[in-house]
Amino acid sequence: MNMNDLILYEEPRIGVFVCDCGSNIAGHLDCADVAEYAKTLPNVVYVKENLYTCSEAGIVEIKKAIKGQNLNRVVVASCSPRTHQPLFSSSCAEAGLNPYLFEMVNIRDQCSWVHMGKRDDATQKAKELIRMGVAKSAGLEPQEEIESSLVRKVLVMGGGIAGLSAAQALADMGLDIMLVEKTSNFGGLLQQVHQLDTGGSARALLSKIIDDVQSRSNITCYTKAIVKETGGYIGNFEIKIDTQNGLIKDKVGCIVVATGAVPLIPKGLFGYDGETVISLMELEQKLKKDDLTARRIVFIQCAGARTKEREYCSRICCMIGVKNAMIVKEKYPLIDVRILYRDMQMYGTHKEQMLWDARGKGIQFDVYNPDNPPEVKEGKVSFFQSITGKIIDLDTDLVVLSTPLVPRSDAPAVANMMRVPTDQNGFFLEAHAKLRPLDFAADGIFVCGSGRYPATSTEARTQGLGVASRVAAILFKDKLVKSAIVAKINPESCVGCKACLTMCPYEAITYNRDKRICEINEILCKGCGNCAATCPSHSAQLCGYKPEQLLAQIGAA
Amino acid sequence: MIDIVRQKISKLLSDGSVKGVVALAMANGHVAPCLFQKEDDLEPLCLGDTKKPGDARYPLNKVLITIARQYPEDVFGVLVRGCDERGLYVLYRLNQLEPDKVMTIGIACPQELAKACECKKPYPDELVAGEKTEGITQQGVQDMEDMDLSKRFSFWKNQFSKCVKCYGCRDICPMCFCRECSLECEDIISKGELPVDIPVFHLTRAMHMTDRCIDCGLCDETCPSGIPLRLLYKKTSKIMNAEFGFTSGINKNEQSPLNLMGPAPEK
Amino acid sequence: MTNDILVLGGGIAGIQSSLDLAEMGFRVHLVESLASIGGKMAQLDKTFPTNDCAI
Amino acid sequence: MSECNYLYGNYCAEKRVTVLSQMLDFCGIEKDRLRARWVSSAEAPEFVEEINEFIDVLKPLGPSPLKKQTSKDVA
Repeated sequence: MNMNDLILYEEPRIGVFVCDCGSNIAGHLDCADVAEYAKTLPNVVYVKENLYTCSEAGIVEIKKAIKGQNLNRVVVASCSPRTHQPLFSSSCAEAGLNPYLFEMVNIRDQCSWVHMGKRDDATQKAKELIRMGVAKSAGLEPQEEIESSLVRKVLVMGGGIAGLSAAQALADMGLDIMLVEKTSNFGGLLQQVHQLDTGGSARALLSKIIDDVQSRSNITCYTKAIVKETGGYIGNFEIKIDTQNGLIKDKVGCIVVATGAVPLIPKGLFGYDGETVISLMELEQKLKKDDLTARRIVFIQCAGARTKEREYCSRICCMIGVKNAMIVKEKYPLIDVRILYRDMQMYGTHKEQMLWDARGKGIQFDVYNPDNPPEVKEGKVSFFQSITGKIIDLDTDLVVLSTPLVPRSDAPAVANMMRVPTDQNGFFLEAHAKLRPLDFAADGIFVCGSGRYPATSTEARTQGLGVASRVAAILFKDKLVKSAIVAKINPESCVGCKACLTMCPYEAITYNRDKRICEINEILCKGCGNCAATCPSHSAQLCGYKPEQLLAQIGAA
Repeated sequence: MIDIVRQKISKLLSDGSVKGVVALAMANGHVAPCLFQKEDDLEPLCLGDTKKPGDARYPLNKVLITIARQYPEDVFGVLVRGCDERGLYVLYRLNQLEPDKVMTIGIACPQELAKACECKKPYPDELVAGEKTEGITQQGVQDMEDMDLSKRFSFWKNQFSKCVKCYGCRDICPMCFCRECSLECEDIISKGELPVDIPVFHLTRAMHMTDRCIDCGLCDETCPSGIPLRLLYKKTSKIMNAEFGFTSGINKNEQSPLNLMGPAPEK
Repeated sequence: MTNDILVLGGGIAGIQSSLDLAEMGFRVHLVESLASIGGKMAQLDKTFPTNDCAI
Repeated sequence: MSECNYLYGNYCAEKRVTVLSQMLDFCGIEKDRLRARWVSSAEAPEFVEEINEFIDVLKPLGPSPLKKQTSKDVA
C-alpha cells in the first residue's frame, strides 16, 4: 500500500485558508467571521485568514500548515479556480500533499462581487460555500498524474501566412513539420492582395516565405491535400491525409489549425454584380492588373458585416479599404474617392496616421446610418448624411464593397474532426481569451490566423510564430504529464451498454469485446463528465467529481 | 398456435441453428421460463396461457441476457410477443444482446390479451404464429395530464407512499440489466427507511426508463402495492416522442436521442 | 553557445515568453526594473471579456 | 450553446432537463423549480439576472412540500 492509499483511510484533517484578497473580498464580507465559522466545521483542524493567500507569504503559510498540522486536505476560499487552482494545488504538492486533495471555494466572484453592498448576505453565503467545499474535500481522493510519450512532429493545416509562419518557426527549432494545403498554392488569402499596408508587394513577401518553407528539409509540403482524419491524443495524434499521391498515414505530436477565412461574396448586397459593384478583393485584382478605368469610386464599409446575420466586426476591412483608397489615389490622382463608413477601426502601429494621410490625399469620408443604409442604383449611390440631414446623391462608376471575412464553409467539418468548438460566428474558439489565446481546449491542438478571427497578415504571422512557441513548449519535454481529472469506468459494474461511448465527444471510450465492458483512454479524456452523466449504473465516474463527493457538497448546502 | 411454435423450435434445434430456445414451460401446474435444448424435450412447452391467454408473462429477454453473458458466441432462440421484440431492439441498441446471436420465434397476442395489456402493438415484426390484431390506444397519461397540479401531486405522493421498496419493478423489468443499480446507491436512496425517498426513488427509475421502456406492463403487474408505475414510464415515452420523435423498441436499428451528442433533432 | 536566455521586462509578454521558454527546457533570466513583475497588467483589477482577476 | 469547451455536453444536458422538467410536472411538482440556463463566464450580468429571476420564481413557490426534515445543520 502506498502513501496515497493510506490517506483514504485516515480521518480527514482539513485546513481552510480564507483569503481577504486585499479589500477585494474583505471589503465586502467579514472574512474573520467566516474564518471563525470554518473552525466549527467537521474535520477542520486548522484555519487561517490571509491578506493575499496567493502571495509568497500565503503560499508559505499553506505549506507550513500542511507539514506542521499534518493536514491531509486543503481548502482555499478565495477567487476563481480557473486562474489560481494550479498555483494552490502545486503548492500542496510541493509540501508533499497529493495535489488532488485540494479544493477551492470561490468567495470572491460568488460572494463579494455579486453581493457587493450586502455585507451580511455575502458573509453568510461565504460560510455556506465553505461548508460545501469542506464537505466535498473530505471525500477527495489522491490521484496519480498520467504520463505518456511524445512524437516530435507537427501537422500544420493551412498554407496561408499563419500556417507558413508557424511551419517556418517550428522548422527553425528542428522539429519535423507536415504542412498541408487544400489548394494547389501556398499563400492563402494574401495571394489575392496587391500591396501591403506598409507599401511592399504582397507577392514579394509571400515568395520569400514560401521559398524558405519549401527549401527546408524538415518541412514536408503537401498541396491539393486534405486532412481526412485525426485520432489519438496530444503527443500521439494519428492522422490521415488525402494527398495527390494517395492516402498518407502518420503520427504527430501536435496539430496547428491555420485554415483561415474567406471574404464574404456580397451577393444581393448593394446591387453587387462583380463589374460596377465589386468587392474589396476584386478591387485588389484590378489594381494588380492595373485595370482601373473608373473616374469616381465609392467604398461602402461594413457591407454585410455588423448586421443581424453577421453581428461581428471583421475589423480588418477598414484598414484594407483605406489602404486601397490610398493606392488608388496615389496611382490615379484624378479619381474621386469617397468612403462611406459606420465607424472606423484603425488600430495598431501607424494605422491612425494612415487614416489622416488618406484624408490629406483628398479622400472623402462620410458616415452612414445602418438603419438607413446607402442605396446603389444605376451609376448613383445615395445616402443619408446625418450631419446635414440631407440625402446625398453621388455619381459613381465603381462601387467597392468592404465585406467581412467569414468562416470557411468547411470550418464546421474541421471543428468536428478535431473535436474543437467554434464561436457564435462560426470561427474556431480558443481555450481562454486571456490565458490561452492560441490553444484549443483540446490538448495539443492550436489555432492561428483568420480561422480564429479576421486578422491582418502581420497578426496572422505573429500568431503563427506564437503557436510555434506553444507547440515547442510541449514537444521539447521528455514526456507528457496530464491532469488526473479524468473519468474512470469500474470494470466490475460496467455492463457494456455503450451509452457512454456514443456520448464521448473526444472518442476516449472504446468497447472491449472480450471483457464486454467500456474502457477509457485517460490521455484522450478531457474530464467533461458526459459519460458519468449518461451511465445508468454509475460505473463511469469523473475523478474528483464523484457522485458521493458532489452529493456531500450539496448535502452541506 | 402452440403446434406451429413447437414445430419451429424443433426445427431450429434439430438443424443446429440455435444452441437452445428460451421459452415457457408448464410444470407441476406452474408456468416458468425454460431453456429448451433438445427437440424431444418440448412436451412442457407452453405460451403462458393458464386460465386466459398469456396470463403468465415473463421477461424472457432478461433470462436470455443472463444466458448470453455466459455463452457469448452461441446463438439462442427466444419466444417473443410484440413487447418482447420491442425489448430486444432496445437491448440490441444497448449492446446487451447481439442481433445475429438471437433468433426470434414471434407470436401475436389475441385481442383479449392485447386489451388486457393495453398494448399498442400486440405482435412482433417477425411473426411465426398467430394473427395480428389491432393495437390499443391509450388513455391514462392524458387523463393524468388533465388533472390540476395539486391533484397530481397528492395522487403521486399517495401512490409513492405505498412503496415497500421491494425492487420488484426493477427485478421484473426486461430493460434493467445493470450490475450496480442507482436505486441501491446510498448517496441517492436512503437505506432501511420507509416510505422511500419521494419522489427520488421512482423518478430516478423513470428517468432511467426514459429511452428504454417498451411498455410491457410487467412492472404494474408485479408491484405488490399496486402503484401505477407504467403510467409514469408511459409519460416518459410520450415526452420522448413529442420532444425528439423517438419511440423505443419500434426500430431494430434505433438510436436514442439521449445517447447522441449534439442538440435535439428539429421537431 | 549557452542555453541561457535573458528576458527583459516582466510584464505579461515577458512573463509568458519566460514560461514558454522554461517549458521548452531553457534556463531563463527574467529581468524587471521594478520591485515586482506583472507590469501594467498587474495594475488592472478585472480584465475584459472574461472578468478574470488580472493578478 | 455551441460555444461549450466540452463541445456537446450542454446539448446533452438540455435534452435530459427537458424530460425531467416534464416528469416533475407530471408528478405534480412545479416544473419552475428546475431551471437550466447556459451563461458563460464572460456574462456576469446575465448570470446575476438569471439567478435573481429564478429567486423571484422560487420565492412564491415556497419550500418543497417534499423537503425532508434533516439534521444537516452542523454548525
